[in-house]
Amino acid sequence: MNILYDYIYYAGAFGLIFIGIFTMMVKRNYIKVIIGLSILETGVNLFLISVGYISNGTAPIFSNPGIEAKNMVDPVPQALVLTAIVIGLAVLSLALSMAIRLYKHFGTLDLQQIKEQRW
Amino acid sequence: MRKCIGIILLIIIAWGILTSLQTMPFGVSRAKVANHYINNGKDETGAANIVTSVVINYRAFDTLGEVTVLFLSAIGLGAVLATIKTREKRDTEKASLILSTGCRFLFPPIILFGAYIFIHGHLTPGGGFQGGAIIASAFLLMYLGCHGEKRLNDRCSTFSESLGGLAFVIIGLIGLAVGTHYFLNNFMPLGKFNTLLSAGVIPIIYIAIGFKVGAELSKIIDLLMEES
Amino acid sequence: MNEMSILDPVLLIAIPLGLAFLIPLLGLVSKKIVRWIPVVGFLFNGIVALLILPHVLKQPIIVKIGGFVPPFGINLYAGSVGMLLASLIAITGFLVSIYAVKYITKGAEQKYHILFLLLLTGATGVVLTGDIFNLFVFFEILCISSYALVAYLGTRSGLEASIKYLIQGSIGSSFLLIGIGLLYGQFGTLNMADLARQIVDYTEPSVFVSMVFMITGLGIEAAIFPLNAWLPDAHSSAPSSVSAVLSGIAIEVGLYAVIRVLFTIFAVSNFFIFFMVLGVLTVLIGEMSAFAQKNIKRMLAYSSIGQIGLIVFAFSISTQLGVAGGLFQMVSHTLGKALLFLCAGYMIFRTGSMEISSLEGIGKKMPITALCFTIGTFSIVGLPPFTGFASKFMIIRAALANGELLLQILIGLVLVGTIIEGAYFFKIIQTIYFKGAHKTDNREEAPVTALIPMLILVSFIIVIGMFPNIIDKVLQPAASELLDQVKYIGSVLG
Amino acid sequence: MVNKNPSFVGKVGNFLYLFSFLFLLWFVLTNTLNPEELFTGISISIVLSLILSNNYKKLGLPPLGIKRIEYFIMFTLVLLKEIVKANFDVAYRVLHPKLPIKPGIVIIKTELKQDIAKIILANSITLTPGTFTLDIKGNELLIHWINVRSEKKEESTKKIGERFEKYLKVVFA
Repeated sequence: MNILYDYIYYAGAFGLIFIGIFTMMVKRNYIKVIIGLSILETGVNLFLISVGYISNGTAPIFSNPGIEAKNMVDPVPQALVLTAIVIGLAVLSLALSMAIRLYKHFGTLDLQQIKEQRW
Repeated sequence: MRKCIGIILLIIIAWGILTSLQTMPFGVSRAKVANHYINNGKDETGAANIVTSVVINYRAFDTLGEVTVLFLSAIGLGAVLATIKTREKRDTEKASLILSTGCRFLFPPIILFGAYIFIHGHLTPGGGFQGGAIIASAFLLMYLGCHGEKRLNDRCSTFSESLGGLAFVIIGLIGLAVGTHYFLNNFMPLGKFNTLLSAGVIPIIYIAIGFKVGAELSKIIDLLMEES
Repeated sequence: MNEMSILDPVLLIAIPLGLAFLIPLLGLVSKKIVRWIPVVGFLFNGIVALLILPHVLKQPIIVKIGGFVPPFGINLYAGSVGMLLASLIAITGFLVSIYAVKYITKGAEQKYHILFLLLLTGATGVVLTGDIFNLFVFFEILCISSYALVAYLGTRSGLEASIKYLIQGSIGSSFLLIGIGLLYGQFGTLNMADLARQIVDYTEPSVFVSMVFMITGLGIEAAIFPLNAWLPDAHSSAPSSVSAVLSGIAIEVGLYAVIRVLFTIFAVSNFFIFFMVLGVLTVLIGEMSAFAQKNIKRMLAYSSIGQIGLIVFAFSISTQLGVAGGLFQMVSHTLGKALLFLCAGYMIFRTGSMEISSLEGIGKKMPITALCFTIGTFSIVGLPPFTGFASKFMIIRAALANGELLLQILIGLVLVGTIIEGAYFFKIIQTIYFKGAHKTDNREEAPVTALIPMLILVSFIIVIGMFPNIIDKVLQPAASELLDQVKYIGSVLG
Repeated sequence: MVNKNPSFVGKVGNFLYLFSFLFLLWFVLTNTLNPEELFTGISISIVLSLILSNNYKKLGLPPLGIKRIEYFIMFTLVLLKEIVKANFDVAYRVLHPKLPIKPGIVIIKTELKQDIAKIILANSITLTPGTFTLDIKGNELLIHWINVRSEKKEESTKKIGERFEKYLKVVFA
């Protein structure tokens, strides 16, 4: 039970990461690759957040005078995730714009069929 | 074939991560840096929300980069989609009365809520990015509900995104010029803790970010809706 | 100190960022000003960087952003390496942006200039920062602007290349972020110096795993051998001015990040045989693929892979001379490859084709451009009065210095790679000058805005090649800075 | 000024309407009487109302009045009552072993004129379990009903719409 408690969050996060990487490597459809990328980013963000958690922690906000600093979770990963989410969003939107262009140019989203450039 | 390679690769990665995770069990204690932020952040930055003080003060340079990344993505999107000339006419059906009227009714309150979120970034969980996203969602609602009736004002969005970014950089440069001569220094008085006018430059930067993010996300939505 | 407080290295990042935010506003006023904004930005950067450079040779400048003491705030570390690369970036950026004033005529021009400015600002941020997450952020600025710029022309091949680049690059950034997360989880800090102080032994599996993640993530951008599938497509499909900075700056910066992580954070010392072999493999594969190419830009792109392999090899010798040689090779590759891409840009523009065979007779048609191109190839191959010779010679000296047999074999293989390089470059030169002599076209030289940067690059290549001592004064402190981890920690944390 | 521009009063009215709505919302969000917060709220509401009040007029929101507010409160109470009632009804139908449902789509009429009134009616119908507004066409509402008791327009209007409409008619008169 204890092991489960210790690692369940990491397992979830890395599960998402693996699903994302696998999707990106195996799928041929560009949209599916983008979905894989999105899952991968979500997994990484979850991992970062779970790194900073402490048991029975509270949000690091001194909203009432009585709140103590002792139980607060680590604020740094939360700040990092805020940045990482925005960066992920930026990459995602760029990828989607390329999907639009790809479809206009080639009439397909299948990456296997797009062979303009050879080795 | 690719699947096999993928699975083998993933198993290797998983094994590596398992060995690595043993040294960082879940939910134990904070590190030195984080303890410093939590214990001294209140006094050093004047923000009740420690995450905000990390985002806008201790690690403000990251946030400047982050704002730039978002700017970059809006610009890149424009550049990638710029050369499309052919635009087929689509016969879109107008959204039903429920949707269009509801959107119009909700638009001002959503904007107000976004403004509330980014103005109170230093007091409550929230901030410029979240508030900006909410404002962009108001525009998204308008696009979905009243498609074709309302367009984002190009000039207006350009102004708010440029001025938002410039305000951030200029506040940083002012910090370099006055006080202790550090870039992005919190040079303004910290004020009374846990009130609206506290935490020095944090609310100002967050308002700038809120405008910028709202304008940029709306622009991204605008471009994607227009071209798709 | 008074003088230094005005010349804060943070200006190198802040001012271009501010200018980039300003461009859309200026674009409302006048379309013509916008083209000159990157020129102004990089001129400023170049001047500031060159003014700061002498100060940092003895003592690095630690910039505390926001005035917080290093482990708690982000700091910039403006040491010799950082400032050397920052000056290189600023100078190359200045020249290429002059070139781009006339070269970029299609598409969304204003957006091109913003992306170009931000690409190099991201690169400057990467080389100056002393915080590992900040490095990730600037790295993303670099990558995202590259993705957009590769697809800028909107051609089918450019789009495909950009998609490949984006998929691989974003997997790389995710890996980098996982590595950063693992490091933060174990050591609770993101400051490079603080991390370096706490990591006592990188062979411990937990630290090793995070190192592998980070190196893989950064290695994709640096195009080290198994991770470079995106490079030839991306560099050959982008507009030539973009290819020049992608080949000249972006991969170098990726490599710098790899080196910084290896040397400074993990203080690796016995891992280098692996990298040496990787480097040599990269050289051989890059050069052999380049030899088979018929498309000039693809050939130059593959040649960049070969050069990257050479730099990796030089760094993994990990002696003072070797690291200095690697840095020198970076400088000479940046100058040479930027020059080659700039020349190739107008050669392609005039002939309308990227095939090497179509370049016949271009030596008569555009003599100055062809001459610059020739000098560039000579420098890249490593012929005497040019920089390429000096840097390659330094690497060979470093490899032969301790007299190990393995090193001698490997440097032999590297020289084989150089010979292949020479072969295909001479093939091009032969095509340019000696084939198709019957064609008597009138001269169609590139415009002045393109010729000036080319000629300046040529003069750099010749001057540095003739007097390597000029740059040696910077290279030696830079090499010792990379190798001396203790001093790095000491100067940041005090 | 007022005479030259006949719509001026209307404009001010719209402005005040949106302003008071937004400011009330701000007050609910911040939940404090701190002068700084109030001042910020007032200024944001003023700016937003200046920009957006013209569009808001098109929605057809009624002017405020004591009687209207009174009826609106009564409407809310009735809505709550109906929701509770309908919840029990649907729960009964779901739990009953024979599943006594008779799903179907009916059309009801409404006499309300303003768009916003129609929306409120439609949303109230949707909020009550068992009925669901699909669309509005002119003065007819398309409704999915879990247990169609009457297929005639007038009767179903009486059963579904009437209970809300009589209050809304007064509010939006």
